[in-house]
Amino acid sequence: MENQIYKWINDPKHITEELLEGYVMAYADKVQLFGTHTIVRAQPKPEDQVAVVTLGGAGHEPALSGFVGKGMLDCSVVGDIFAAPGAPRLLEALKKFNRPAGILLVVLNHAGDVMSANMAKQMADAMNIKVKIMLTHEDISAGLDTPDQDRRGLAGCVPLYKIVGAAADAGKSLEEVYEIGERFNSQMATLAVAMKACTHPQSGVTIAELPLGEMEIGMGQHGEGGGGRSPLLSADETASKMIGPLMQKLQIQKGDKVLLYINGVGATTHMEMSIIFRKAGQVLQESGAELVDGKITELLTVQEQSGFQMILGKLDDDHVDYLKNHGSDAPYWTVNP
Amino acid sequence: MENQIYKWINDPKHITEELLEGYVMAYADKVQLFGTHTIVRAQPKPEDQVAVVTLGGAGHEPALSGFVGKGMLDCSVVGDIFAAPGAPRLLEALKKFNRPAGILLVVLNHAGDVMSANMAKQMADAMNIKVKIMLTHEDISAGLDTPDQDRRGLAGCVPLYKIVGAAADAGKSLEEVYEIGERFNSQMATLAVAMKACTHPQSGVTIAELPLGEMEIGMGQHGEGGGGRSPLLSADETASKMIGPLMQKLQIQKGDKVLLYINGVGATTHMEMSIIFRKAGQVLQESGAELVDGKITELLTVQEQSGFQMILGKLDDDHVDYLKNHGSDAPYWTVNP
Amino acid sequence: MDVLTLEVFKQMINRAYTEVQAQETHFSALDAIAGDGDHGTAITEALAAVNDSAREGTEFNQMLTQMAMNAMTRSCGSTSTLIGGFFLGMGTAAKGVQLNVPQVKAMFRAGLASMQQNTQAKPGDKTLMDALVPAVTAMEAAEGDIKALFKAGAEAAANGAAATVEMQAAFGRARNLGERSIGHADPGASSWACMFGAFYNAIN
Amino acid sequence: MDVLTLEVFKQMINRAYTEVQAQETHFSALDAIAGDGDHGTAITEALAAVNDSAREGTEFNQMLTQMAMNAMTRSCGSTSTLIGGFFLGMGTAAKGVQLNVPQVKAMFRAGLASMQQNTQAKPGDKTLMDALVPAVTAMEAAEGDIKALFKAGAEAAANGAAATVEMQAAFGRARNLGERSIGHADPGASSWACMFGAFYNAIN
Ligand SMILES: Nc1ncnc2c1ncn2[C@@H]1O[C@H](COP(=O)(O)OP(=O)(O)O)[C@@H](O)[C@H]1O
Ligand SMILES: Nc1ncnc2c1ncn2[C@@H]1O[C@H](COP(=O)(O)OP(=O)(O)O)[C@@H](O)[C@H]1O
Ligand SMILES: [Mg+2]
Ligand SMILES: [Mg+2]
Ligand SMILES: [Mg+2]
Ligand SMILES: [Mg+2]
Repeated sequence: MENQIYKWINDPKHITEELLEGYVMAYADKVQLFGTHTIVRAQPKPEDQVAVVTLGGAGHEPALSGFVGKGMLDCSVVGDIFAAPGAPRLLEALKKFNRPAGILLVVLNHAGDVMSANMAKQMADAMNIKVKIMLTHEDISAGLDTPDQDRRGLAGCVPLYKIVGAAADAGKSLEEVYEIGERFNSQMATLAVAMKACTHPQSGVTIAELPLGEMEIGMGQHGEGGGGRSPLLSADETASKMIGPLMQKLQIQKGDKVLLYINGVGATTHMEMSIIFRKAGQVLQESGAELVDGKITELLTVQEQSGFQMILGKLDDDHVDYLKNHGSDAPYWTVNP
Repeated sequence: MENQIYKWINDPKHITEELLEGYVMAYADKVQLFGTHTIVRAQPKPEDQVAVVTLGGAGHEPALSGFVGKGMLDCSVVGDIFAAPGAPRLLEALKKFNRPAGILLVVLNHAGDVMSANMAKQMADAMNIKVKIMLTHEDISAGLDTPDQDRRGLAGCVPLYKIVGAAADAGKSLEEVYEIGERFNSQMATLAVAMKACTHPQSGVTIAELPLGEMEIGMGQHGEGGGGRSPLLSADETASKMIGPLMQKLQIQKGDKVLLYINGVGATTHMEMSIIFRKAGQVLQESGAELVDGKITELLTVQEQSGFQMILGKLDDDHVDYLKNHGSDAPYWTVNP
Repeated sequence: MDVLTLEVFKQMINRAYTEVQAQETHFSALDAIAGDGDHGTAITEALAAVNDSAREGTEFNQMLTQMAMNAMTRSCGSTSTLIGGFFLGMGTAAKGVQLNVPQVKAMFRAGLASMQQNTQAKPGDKTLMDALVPAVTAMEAAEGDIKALFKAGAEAAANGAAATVEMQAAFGRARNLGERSIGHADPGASSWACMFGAFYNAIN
Repeated sequence: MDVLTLEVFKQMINRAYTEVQAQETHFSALDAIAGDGDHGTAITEALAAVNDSAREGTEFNQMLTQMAMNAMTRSCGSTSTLIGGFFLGMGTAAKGVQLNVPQVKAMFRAGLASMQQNTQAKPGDKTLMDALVPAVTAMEAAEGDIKALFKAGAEAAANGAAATVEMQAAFGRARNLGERSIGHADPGASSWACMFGAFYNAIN
């Protein structure tokens, strides 16, 4: 490839393997590799509990593998940079976690992930492996009334992992875990914004170039463009423009318990995200909603893109409980029990 | 100012206040504001325990205030962007935490921080407030034999906060906490590298411009240049060039228990940092050292700079215990007890 | 050319791999406009896997199935399942070591049908279906020998891919761009057209 | 001009604030070369605080102490303690509502001495001491009235600041740059020279 890559990598072909090796080396007490591209807990949980598995491309670190650990995911099957793993690799993981309690497979709605998951499930079904797929599709950039299948899954999968992971570790059945998760899944919404494009770490190409001084609300999770471009707005204006539709989508009302996360996708600073959080939080509080869970951090990144995702969730009491009171010990999500 | 600022902020004059407001809103169950610029725990600890206070500029989020919480800091006194708080503000915090058990004031070795701390300590002494200053100075970019006072304090302060915070919360005396902390302080070393400069969020000026395709080992924590420039090296070459001097400085030997953290300073991806960790970890393991604590994350950032800090520490048994077994519940550092 | 032998089919696969690989950068660049910039990498890796499996193939059904599994194992992203499904489907409809004209037509039809189990994308949605569906249709309608059949397929695929420039994406990563997706060819349609072009070039 | 009255001193402070503020961008840009790009902001904010405290001042000692506390409270970074220490020290050596020539000399000497408790930087280290130390020395050595004294101080500070261009930094954030710190003036020396220049401009 012709483009120069300005990143600390070695051979672009081996980025994914090498980053996963470094990751399990750093957090050896919590996670380990199964094969070359699949991350599992260092201490597997009992077979009578539902296993929670996810899949997705690399290049979004700490997502998705950063959330494997006690109280969250059991397994993350990794593809290549921005590319879902093929069905055979996913099938290997489903075989490993095959158990009477069953497997919940959380899939973000992107064509590649969905096609791999469906293909793997067909193969798993033929082998009598009990798998239920949960699809996340909380991006509202395509419009508030767009059908589920046309909305992307963004970083809202991460609090979902926490909720279904806690429920599974608490011994709930596959049907119960699914119900608890779907209830949250249907009550959360995400909107992304970007102001500077990223480069693909293997090809060096710039993905979705954005002119300096412009921003784009509705940006996808691989730099794919989405919503509307506008000149760069202030933090408060941007926050207002994003929290409004999110609240409308979830029909937030006085007294609702809500979760608000600002997920940094790369070069945007915690400083900016905190200022964004402040304004979005103020708008929520003015509406009478009760902010019970907040985060300002990098959960799911898009290389060195400047931007963030705003995740809003309406929480039932058991969601609050699973999020805040159940302990977890994944490398990038630790909660004291 | 003339420079256009490409960041999500509002009035550049109010960045620090606004980001702190957003931060305590997101993590209201853990931290709160004392005045406009000082972060304290939401649940203060008993007065018979040593209080651990730190100070520093903003713009490095999550540091330093992200580490206030149970088992870590009691208080972080914030200045303005990249600028230490003035002595009067620090004095207010020392007055608030005045107690017979005393206060440990952790100061990173930068002229502004040191001068503010010394001036505030003089004032506190005159008021019979018991304060002991601990200075961090683990940057080795000025050379392995450079005297302590000429070496900067980088992100190595963060594991130090965890160790002294755990010791203080465990009821150790000020002298004991100081001794435990100094022992770690003298056994850790950090080296930073950058490949793309950041801009100052208030003035918009680019700090320490770096030509595209070059990198600089020894970069300071505000973008100030430092060591030697070279063409951009691969991940493995860069990791080797950094871990070598760090191991030499600490005279790492077979059987040593070590901590290795890769601290991202802004735009550099977790992906790259994981690849860097892999190589540095391999070199450590080849030397016979035992990697007992690893982290790949953003602890102390430098705006949207591309780069990272490599932190190496040699751990005594009680350091391992305070780091890994004592629980903590700061917004950006949670350990299950 | 009245029959397609296993050996000739292997040469076509090899040619497809070589021609697609030569344009890897181009396909990734197309994907960077509205997608995530990796289609060149993905399709090249997939065809490399298919090509590797060709070496060990001794019979159509077993070889095509092996190609599918290997492509899905080694390549990632949408391409993994799409190309995997294609070869998997072809394998269900081809047996032995040589195929006559109706058998080749049936093989390609089965490949397409298998893919359609994994995606609802139709011509006009700006995906590789805009190259593949017309190609398979043209091959079925073609009169004459094996050469004529692949000539028709290559031409239809090329025209179909060219037509995607004016289309608005309705599937895949480009979908959210809406009208802004107009003006550039779909990467998948382009690479599959390249593949069908290479099939013909190998025997011409 | 044989005495420096409180009113005239306030005008000098005001002038210093105005002239430094006018160059805020310049001082930050200088700091961006080898430091962290904020010196203009810091010194302007410090002098704004000092200038605000001037308004309420009725007597030298109390006013200078108030200026110091206000500057340290409102400004951040090295500048906070350095300028705070300077005014704190001046306050210890000045009383009443007007000062004669020896008293002005003593006031500046005490300001410098107080700062030297907070830093070991010496002339040649490429800090504001390269402007301040020669300025205070020249003021002490000056013969003549108040004007002559400030003229000497302004000139010495300007020369001292200019000389920092050729120096290698030994203190502050620029230290780690080593030889690469050569070639640009130190931001603190430049802003303090500007301040001493303004003191003189205010009475000339
Ligand atoms: N749902 C789908 N149905 C049919 N083709 C699709 C679909 N999604 C993507 N494609 C095709 O795949 C191409 C992109 O492939 P690739 O870049 O390898 O996958 P990914 O989108 O996972 O990065 C698109 O140009 C399109 O032709
Ligand atoms: N230790 C020191 N002693 C004397 N002057 C110093 C010292 N450190 C910094 N300075 C002065 O302060 C100036 C930088 O001020 P400023 O940018 O406001 O502080 P910071 O370095 O905290 O960002 C330097 O140009 C130098 O003149
Ligand atoms: Mg992809
Ligand atoms: Mg500063
Ligand atoms: Mg793609
Ligand atoms: Mg500065």
